[in-house]
Amino acid sequence: MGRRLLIAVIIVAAFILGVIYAWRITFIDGTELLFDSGWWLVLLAPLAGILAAGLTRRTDPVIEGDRVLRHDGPAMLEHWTHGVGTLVLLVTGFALGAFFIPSLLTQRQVWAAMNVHFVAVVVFLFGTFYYGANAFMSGERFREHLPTKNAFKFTVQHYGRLLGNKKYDMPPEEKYFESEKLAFLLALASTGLIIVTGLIKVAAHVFDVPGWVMFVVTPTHDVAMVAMAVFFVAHVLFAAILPMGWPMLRSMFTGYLPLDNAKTEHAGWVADLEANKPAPGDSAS
Amino acid sequence: MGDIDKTKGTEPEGKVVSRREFVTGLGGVGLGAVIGGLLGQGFFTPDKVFAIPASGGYLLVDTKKCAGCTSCMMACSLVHHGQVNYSLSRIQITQNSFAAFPNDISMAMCRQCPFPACVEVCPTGACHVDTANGNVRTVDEAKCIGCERCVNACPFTPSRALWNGADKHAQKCDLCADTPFWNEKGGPGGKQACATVCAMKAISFTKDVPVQGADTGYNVDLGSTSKVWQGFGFNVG
Amino acid sequence: MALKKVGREEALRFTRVVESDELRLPGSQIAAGAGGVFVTFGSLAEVEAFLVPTTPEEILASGMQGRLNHLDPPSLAMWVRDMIGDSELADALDEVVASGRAFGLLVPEMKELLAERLAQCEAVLAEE
Amino acid sequence: MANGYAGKILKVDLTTKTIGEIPTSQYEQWGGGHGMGSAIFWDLCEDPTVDGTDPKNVVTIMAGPLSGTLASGAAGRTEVQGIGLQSMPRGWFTRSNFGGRFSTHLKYAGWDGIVILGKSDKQVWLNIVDGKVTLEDATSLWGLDTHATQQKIWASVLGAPPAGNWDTLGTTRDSGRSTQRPAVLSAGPNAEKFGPWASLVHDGGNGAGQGGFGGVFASKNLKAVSVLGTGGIEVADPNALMQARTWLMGYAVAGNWDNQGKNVAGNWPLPANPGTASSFPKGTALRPQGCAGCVRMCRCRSDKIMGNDSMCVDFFTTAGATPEVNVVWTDLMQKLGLNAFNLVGLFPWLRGLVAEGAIGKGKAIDSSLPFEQMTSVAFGVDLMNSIVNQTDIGKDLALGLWQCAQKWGRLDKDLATGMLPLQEWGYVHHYDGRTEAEWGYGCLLGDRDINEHDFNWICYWTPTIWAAYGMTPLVTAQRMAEIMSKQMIPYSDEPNLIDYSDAGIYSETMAKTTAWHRHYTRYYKQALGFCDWNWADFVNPYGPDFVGATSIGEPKFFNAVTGKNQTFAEGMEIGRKIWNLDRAVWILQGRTRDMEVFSDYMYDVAATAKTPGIPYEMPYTMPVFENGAWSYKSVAGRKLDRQKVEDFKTLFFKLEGWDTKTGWPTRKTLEDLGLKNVADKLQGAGKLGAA
Repeated sequence: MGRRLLIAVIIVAAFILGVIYAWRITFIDGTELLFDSGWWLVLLAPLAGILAAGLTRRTDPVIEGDRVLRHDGPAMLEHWTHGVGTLVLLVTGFALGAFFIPSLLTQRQVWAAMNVHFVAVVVFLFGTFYYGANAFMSGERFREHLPTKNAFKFTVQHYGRLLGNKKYDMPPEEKYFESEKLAFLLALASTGLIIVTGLIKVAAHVFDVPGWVMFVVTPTHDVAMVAMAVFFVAHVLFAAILPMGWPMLRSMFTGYLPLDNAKTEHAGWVADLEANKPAPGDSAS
Repeated sequence: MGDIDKTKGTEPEGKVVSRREFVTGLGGVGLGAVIGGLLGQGFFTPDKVFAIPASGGYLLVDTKKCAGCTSCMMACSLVHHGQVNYSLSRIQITQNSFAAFPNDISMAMCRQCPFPACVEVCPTGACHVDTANGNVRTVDEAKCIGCERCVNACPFTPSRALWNGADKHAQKCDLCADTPFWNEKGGPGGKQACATVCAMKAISFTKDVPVQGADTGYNVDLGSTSKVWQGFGFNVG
Repeated sequence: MALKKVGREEALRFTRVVESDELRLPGSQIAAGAGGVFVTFGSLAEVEAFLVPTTPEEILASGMQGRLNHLDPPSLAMWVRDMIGDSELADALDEVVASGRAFGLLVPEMKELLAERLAQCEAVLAEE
Repeated sequence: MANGYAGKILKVDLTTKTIGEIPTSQYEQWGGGHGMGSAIFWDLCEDPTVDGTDPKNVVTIMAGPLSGTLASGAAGRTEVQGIGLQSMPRGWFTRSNFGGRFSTHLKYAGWDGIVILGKSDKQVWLNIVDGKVTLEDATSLWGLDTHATQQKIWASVLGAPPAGNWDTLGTTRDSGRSTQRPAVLSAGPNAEKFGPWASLVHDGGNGAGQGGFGGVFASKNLKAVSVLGTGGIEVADPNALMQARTWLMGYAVAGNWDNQGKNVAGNWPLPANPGTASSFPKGTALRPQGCAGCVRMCRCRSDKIMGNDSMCVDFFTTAGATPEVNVVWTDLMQKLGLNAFNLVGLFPWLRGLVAEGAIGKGKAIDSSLPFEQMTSVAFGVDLMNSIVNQTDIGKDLALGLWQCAQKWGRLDKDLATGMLPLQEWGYVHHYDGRTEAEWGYGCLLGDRDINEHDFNWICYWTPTIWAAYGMTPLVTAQRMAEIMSKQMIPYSDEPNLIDYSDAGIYSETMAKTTAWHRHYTRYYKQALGFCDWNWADFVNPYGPDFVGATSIGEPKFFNAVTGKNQTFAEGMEIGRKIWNLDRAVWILQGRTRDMEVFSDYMYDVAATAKTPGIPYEMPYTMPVFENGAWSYKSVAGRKLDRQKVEDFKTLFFKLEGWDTKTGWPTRKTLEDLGLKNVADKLQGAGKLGAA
């Protein structure tokens, strides 16, 4: 617990310092573009994420008395780095003015936004590749995110009930709602696009990338950003805004979910855990 | 690695490298490679020398002949953007009715500098030397990231590289190499809209590097040798 | 042509400005843009200054700024004789007019005569 | 929509301080400029019978589709309309027009025109930066001259005096930028006090002088209008516009610099060459200066900041006044915002009064101005200041020339002799209706001295100058008549359109010439903004067989910019429509046929000097068709015949489809023009012409 907190503090501090640096450098020396001077960090970040994953030991979900361990430390790390990174990227991205949308920033603020965007890119890439590598190592941690044949039935049932339709009762959802799993595909696709196009955009700072490539890449990056924004908003709405998501939100800090909440929301998952057969995702204890 | 690695169980028999080993290796080696590469480059490769060919042509202006009608600005934006628009013109005429000739007008045309600061500072090569069009210094809009380094770097006032706020990219004089709204061949080998419409012949095109004079223009005389001009009795060369 | 020297009181007479109740010499200043205005003259000096030797090409090339200062040469001679009392100058002017050429072509010679006379008078008046 | 229009017209109500807009498409049928201005005035002025100083007066400041484009001469003009303060016996609905950069910036700011309603309770100036329109406090500007006002406003709009750098207007990277100074139109100091004289001045010397719109502005507590545009105007066919531009340059010095054999000095000159030095002291270093988009550049800027941007009558001159004196007067006149043409008429009047001994210290008209030295700098300066400050005779002059003469009890007398040269409507005699008929008739049947040199340059000025040197123009009178008839659509079948003979000036063909001129200028010049010194281009040394650009050039530009396919004749028809609408406004203001008479001197005194015993005629040589042959002939010294002028009016009214008894348009005429609503309104006022 203490160790986890320490890591968290270090990462948060590093991120904040990075942002402050990015901002200050813009106003002290207007010619400093981190995408120029620090492009190599964009290469290091994903590799660091991969390496970190390789050195990480995971703890699998388990019922501990009246609570369920849902997220181990690494899960929180990958979630928050990816999530906060995405948030900052979206904000700075839109601020820079996508498509025909004019930028609402002054010239100097545009510089700052670019530099902050850079810092977020590093964090985002680390977190995303850290998750990616983890998923790669344990197929189950990836698979548990993918929709099953129940996807449609469960989703209708789940939200039918939420909307107060008595003829439905709560489906036995797994660790992740079938609806979340559907959204996951969208997130996966947009993240992939953003990373590929984003890396090309960074590469343009280093190599002479042909104009026609950028002509395709930039709008694609923007489209993916919009898709990502949609997913992001939905995710925040269900996980943080609506009260039903609050226990889950809390668990993203504590790691634990009240057992009864898990029972109602994730009957299928709890059943698996209780059945005590190798729990899903039990690939690295 | 104190605990038991269960992943082996999920690996096909006989596999020598586990996924974990692969991932760890990839991360470690990659990291090492990049850092090594960077250090290597930093230590062993000399700084890139900035050397570019001279432009195949130049706009020559004679500020004393300019009548301030701004037709050149209108023509510039017209042939490049299909609209008359001072703010999109790559040549800028500024004038003050209450100032004394010849300081009442200044003509701000791009000089296609031999050592173009705008090209030098561009982080993405968007502002570049267009070898396909007589080495004219111009901006590849698709590559522009909107940092405006070129705009700030131009040594002249007003900056000859300008920001297109509508389409959000920098742009500058390309000697009409790329004029989608004009059926004339432009560029160093062709016609320039501003010179074409100038009624006073205050703008002309030359292939030889002109002597870079004051910010207000070159020290040239494009008209006063003409009998017509002399007929008007302006008392200026 | 050469005009005879003038004496002091002649010089005074030739350089005078006619009184407001006396006849003034009419003329007009016509301009391409602004139209024409009538003008009148009360002295040889005014007339001399008004006469501007130029060419139609010059005037027309001046576009809207083009101007022509015009008066009637026979009337000028008449006015010089009757109002200024310089019959010698009047005769000389009549001679110029007699050539029958158009106004514009007479201007240089008329101006020259007036200038010559005015110079003489100035010289005489400057002596004392 | 790429059609040359900005798409909206700015509507400012000074009374309620509300900023609104009118979609341009609502008035597009009128072309732009004067056409739209008249139509808007018709729609928005509740009561055209009020005086120009009444808050109900509606002022329009209009651009057109060609404003700010490469349509030479048309790009730079701005048309001002409203009820004026200058004309007598009443202030007619009138117009004035100025050049420079104003309409260009107005278009680039996204506006095709400005409509000003009501009256502000505080002294204000109107600040337009693109779509952002605000009314600013003008109390500190009110007493300033037009030049100081503009410079103050420049600094206020840009936040600092212009430095020639890129100014970001707005706060963000992508908000508009410009290197340009705002285009400001300003009235003079306390212009409400000399309204009939007060002009509107833009930059150094672009002035809307006639009509007294400076006084109208001041009466609304409006000091100035400033506009800065960072946007653009999309053109329907950019390539065609570039071609039209280079084509037109071929008709000007601009396209013939190297054509020494045909340069202006050696041949038939153009109405406007690059501004010339002739109005400046010898040895002054100058540059030619032009309005936005011009090919002619008829003004100058000097190394001594003298006479900058002024031209033509701005250098109002009086016999004996040297250029050294004139330029000083010119700049003061521009700063004070005085109407140059009133001064042109004032000088000969004062000279006459002096000669009569009627004015001076202790005289009937008591004045301490230095009349003994009327050609000195001091006299002009004192005179102008007296008008602006209402001191000495200035306090009477400030009322207007006509009104002043009335007060001095000299009106009838001096109009009878022509000593006070007010040809019609209290406007100063410009070109002589007794000799150059189309000019006089145009003024008489309209609202002001037309100041349209279309025929004047070619038919009067050029032949007259050659004649003064005993030569004839390179184009014979017959050839001139041929060329012009061809261009004067729809009257091309009429060969004698420019017959200025004693019979010709009262003929039906002269009625057609006059009508053509009214219609042409209403549309092409005042609605589309084609400049008086570029157009009409009838005879041109660079044209094929001396044929000028007119009738081909105008639609060429209009269609390239708007993407329409309008013929020259269609444009002339719109001109007729505008002319009829203006006529309707004057009729509502009280116009009747019997009011339309020249001042007495036009009928009773020949265009000769008023020195008894010394015959003198101002030179006036024009084309005439007499005894079956064309020639250039001196028509100087002609008087008009009252009855023949009346008969001419009858011919003209018939031709226009107006009631010959009243001069009021008939319902049929108006409805054929699509002006049913106008016919109805006239009928309501009991002023519809009888069929």
